[in-house]
Amino acid sequence: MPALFPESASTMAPRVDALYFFLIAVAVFFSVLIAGLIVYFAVRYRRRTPEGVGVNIHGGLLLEIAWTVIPALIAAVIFVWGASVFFAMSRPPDETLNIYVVGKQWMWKFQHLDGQREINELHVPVGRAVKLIMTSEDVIHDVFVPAFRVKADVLPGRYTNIWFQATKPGRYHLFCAEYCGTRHSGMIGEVIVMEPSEYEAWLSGSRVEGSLASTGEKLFQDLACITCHRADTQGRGPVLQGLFGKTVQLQGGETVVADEAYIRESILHPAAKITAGYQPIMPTFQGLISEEQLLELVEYVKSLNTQQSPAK
Amino acid sequence: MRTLVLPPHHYLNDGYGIKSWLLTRDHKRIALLYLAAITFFFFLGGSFAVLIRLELVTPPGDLVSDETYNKLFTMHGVIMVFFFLIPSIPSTLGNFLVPLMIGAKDLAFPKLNLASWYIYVLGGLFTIYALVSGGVDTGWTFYTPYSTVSSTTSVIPAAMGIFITGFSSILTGLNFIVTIHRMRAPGMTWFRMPLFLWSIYATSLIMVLGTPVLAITMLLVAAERVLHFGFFDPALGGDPVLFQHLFWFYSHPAVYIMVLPSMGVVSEIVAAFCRKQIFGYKFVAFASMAIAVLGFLVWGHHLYVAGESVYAAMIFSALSFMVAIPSAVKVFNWTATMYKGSISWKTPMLYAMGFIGLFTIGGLTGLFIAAVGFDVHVTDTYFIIAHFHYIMVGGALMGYLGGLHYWWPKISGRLYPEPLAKLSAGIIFLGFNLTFFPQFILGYLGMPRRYHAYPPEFQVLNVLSSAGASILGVGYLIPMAYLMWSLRYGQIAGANPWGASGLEWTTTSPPPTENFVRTPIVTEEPYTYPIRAEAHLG
Amino acid sequence: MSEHIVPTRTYYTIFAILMLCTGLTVAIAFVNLGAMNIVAALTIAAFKATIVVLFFMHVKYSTRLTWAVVVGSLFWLGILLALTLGDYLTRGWIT
Amino acid sequence: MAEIVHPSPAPFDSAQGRLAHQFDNLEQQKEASTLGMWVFLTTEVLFFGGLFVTYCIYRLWYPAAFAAGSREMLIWAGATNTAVLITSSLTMALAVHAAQTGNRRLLMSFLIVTMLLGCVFLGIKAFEYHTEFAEHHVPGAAFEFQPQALRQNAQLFFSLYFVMTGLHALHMIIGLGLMSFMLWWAWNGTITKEYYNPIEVSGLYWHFVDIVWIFLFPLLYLIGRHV
Repeated sequence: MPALFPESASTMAPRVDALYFFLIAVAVFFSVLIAGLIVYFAVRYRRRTPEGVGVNIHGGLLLEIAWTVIPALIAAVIFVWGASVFFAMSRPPDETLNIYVVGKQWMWKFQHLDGQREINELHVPVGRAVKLIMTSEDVIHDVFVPAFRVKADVLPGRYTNIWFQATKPGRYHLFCAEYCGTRHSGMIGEVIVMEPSEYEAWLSGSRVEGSLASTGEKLFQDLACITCHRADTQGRGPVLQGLFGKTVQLQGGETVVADEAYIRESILHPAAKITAGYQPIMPTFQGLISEEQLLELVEYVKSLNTQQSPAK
Repeated sequence: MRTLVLPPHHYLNDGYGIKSWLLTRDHKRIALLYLAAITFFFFLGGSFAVLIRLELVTPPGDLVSDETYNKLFTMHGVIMVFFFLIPSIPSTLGNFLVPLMIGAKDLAFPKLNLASWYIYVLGGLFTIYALVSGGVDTGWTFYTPYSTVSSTTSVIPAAMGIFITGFSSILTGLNFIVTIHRMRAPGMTWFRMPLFLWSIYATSLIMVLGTPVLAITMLLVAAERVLHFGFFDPALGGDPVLFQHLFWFYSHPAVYIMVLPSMGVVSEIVAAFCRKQIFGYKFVAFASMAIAVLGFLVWGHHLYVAGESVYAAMIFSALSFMVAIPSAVKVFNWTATMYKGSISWKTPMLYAMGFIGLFTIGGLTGLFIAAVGFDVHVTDTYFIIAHFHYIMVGGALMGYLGGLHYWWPKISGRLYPEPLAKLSAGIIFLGFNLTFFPQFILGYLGMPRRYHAYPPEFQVLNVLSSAGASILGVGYLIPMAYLMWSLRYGQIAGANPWGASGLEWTTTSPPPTENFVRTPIVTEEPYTYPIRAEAHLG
Repeated sequence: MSEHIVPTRTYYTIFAILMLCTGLTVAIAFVNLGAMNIVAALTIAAFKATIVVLFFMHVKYSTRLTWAVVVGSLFWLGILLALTLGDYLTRGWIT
Repeated sequence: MAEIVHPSPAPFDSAQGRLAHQFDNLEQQKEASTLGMWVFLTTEVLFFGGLFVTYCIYRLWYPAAFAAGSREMLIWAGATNTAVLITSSLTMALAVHAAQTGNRRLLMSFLIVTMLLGCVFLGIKAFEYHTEFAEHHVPGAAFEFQPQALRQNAQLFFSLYFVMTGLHALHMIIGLGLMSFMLWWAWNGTITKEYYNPIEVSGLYWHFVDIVWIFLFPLLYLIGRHV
């Protein structure tokens, strides 16, 4: 007997499953009702003489109203239920463990904040909300972990994210769910959920060259970003300390929130959104740095918020 | 029983030879040209499905290479969607029946009608060229940037095939709209029209309003791929999600192009084989129009996880649920029509009952995936595959086969062999459910679609599905064989073998080229039983 | 159907208005109205299109069905625009 | 104002020869072909609609690049072409009028003027394309744009510009083909006071192509002129 039901290993899974059971109940009720009526009528009112005709019934307004309104009400219930589950899926808690994901044909690359890098394997602790910040180097991919009931497309040129909180240690499938070319079905991996202590052990046991932010900082210096983006206000570029999450005033009066996407855009298309009071003099870095390096820079800029004494 | 004979003059013996067919302007002959062409594409697309199911019998990708597998499901999708399902009922039964049902001599633009067939064939040739020149591996959805940047296969010929065949669809829809507006016989008011015409009219609206957006989208894909004009490629500043918006603006309503005509067929069959007025005629008619309009408001439910905004997903979700309502109204009305009918268990009725049951399952699982929070888990899995095959095969194709059997006596003048037809209808029903029901479970388990190899725990359900597919395949070959056989050896049908109402049954079988000896005059509602012969002779 | 023959004087009047509007739209483009520039340009274009449809294309004198076709095509264009923009304008509302 | 045409009692009506077999009378035929053209124009609205949506999204995303791209357009060429097309719409409307009143010489003259104006439009358009080619404004490897920072997104503007105006020009060429047919039919006497519907229907198409340009002109040529 094959499994009829997938493993349930995240806080979201029971919510999706509950909706699933309700939907099955609705579907079974109506399927059985319709199929039952059809079979019953077909037998009960089968044609007995070749000239037989049906009874002349044109319709009934009450019935029409009933089977318009009742399905509409049921649909409304399902909509609200589905929407509330989706809202929960779309809004990560404030405190999350962030992990960066880069998809490329045909592999998954994961970068932990402390600098651990993994390919097609993702280690996460149980009981902690994890947010994946994802982008692609080439075509559209999609991270799908059936046991967690989460899924989101991974797009080139943009960050998307999903979050989950694993509830059960174990190894779970990770599939690419958006068709991405020849070896699409080989673009699979595993999410390994560990007890917190084991996870800590795994973290410290992995070979690390330095945290993501520190790699980003080094890159920041190598690319000479530091010459303009200085910690004091004397630089030719905006100050980055304390920038992340703030609202930036742009030329032309518009504003933008400095999130990951904004930082990414500002590195690749510096002219797209110019901070008020600065000149569009920054060169583009498009084609010069990889998606992974971009993530390191983003993480470095984010880390500038928490450092006590910014820049050396 | 009285021995029946074929009428001396009918459209089939009005001229012989290849030229009398290839240059015909008779809508009935053009319908048969389409019938031949789409049957060819159906079996071509079907053969790819056979290979797909064979590959999936075992978890590793051991029958064909991953490259070949990707081309197989792409060509299966492209051919079945654009060259079989979309033209299926409108171009064959629609072409044949629209003038007959409204009491006209032909469609409004017969030359344009023939031109649509040639355009369809030209589009088909491009597709076949794409196939023999190595195939396409983008999936039938042509998602960018894979289709414009990454794929190295024959994307352009395939996209052009779809672009060209789109014009065939547009011109057919245009022809039907004008015909239904302007060519109705005296007394044939809108509310005296058979429900098949309402659904064909609604379908034509979608063809005319949706297809041009697909056409321009395909052109933009071609421009990006060939000329490197940036529209959707992020490396050129574009947004791949915009492609998905434009693509689904057509391709979601396209699902209703496939299923609405089938709904029309089912209305005709249920009325004829219950010998009864359709319960709530106006509601069924308006439901067709509502589906056509609402169908255009829901395309974003294909993009819940694709990167559209959370709020857009909510709005599209709410709108998607609204389509469920007219669909439910139709199902309930058909069921209610059977109440106190005089129900004959002939093959078309079996298909119609099968349609109602399978469409109900397809529609209800549509509710599942319209709910955003649920869809996140199952989108791009086999749940979706199962759902749309219930609609497109369980719904659209069942309706098509039912309609083909119902009107076969009118088309050919002869009856198909009833026992064999009932047997194959049963085989198709069983095979269909065995093929696609396990896929719902597979989908919830998490098996993604378009996977050439899969983890071993999914094997049992995949084997069941493949077993069902082999039964289904046999089920489709049997009607093909006996319908051909009946062209020569079938019993002569007579004008109205089913004792059905409707103008098409008042003329001879097969009808004369000009359809009616005298222009009919309509004096009563459709589906009036018992048939008052004098009312129909006009 | 009506066989309405529009007097040529009407055509010349419409032509003159269209030409004036073209001049106006070019002139306005050089004046800084901020966000209103695009509004002005599109309003003028929509006005021009409307009078072409009504008079040159005789819709003013046509059947209700023709009106329905014109309005219907604009409505569907509106669906395409509105729901697509509905996505783009609300992106990033939730981070 | 309705003047119903009753064809039946007329002893011999040359227009009756134009009645296709599937229709009962000329009136029905005329209504059918007019409706057919309107429905076809609906598909055209949605066809160009896909482009307008694309334009809309990217203009929202890249306002600066679109304004900069637009300033590179030859505004005099665009404005002249607008005037040319509007004039051709006038002559087309007058051609329909001439057909309605049965003035064959006038009909032919107006058709010829309309076609000439169409050719002028295409000539100016070709000159613009040539200029843009010379200035490396055709998207692709050779594309150049100043300021460099806006290059990529300006390229997107030019991609849209070429596809939108290119498809519009293609429609103009199809329109010219249609007009050649009409001229031929006017010349050989097919078109009469009773049977002028082909002129009317072709006119609808011609005016529609004009309307598309009425929108293309401000959207492509007039952005950011005030800066």
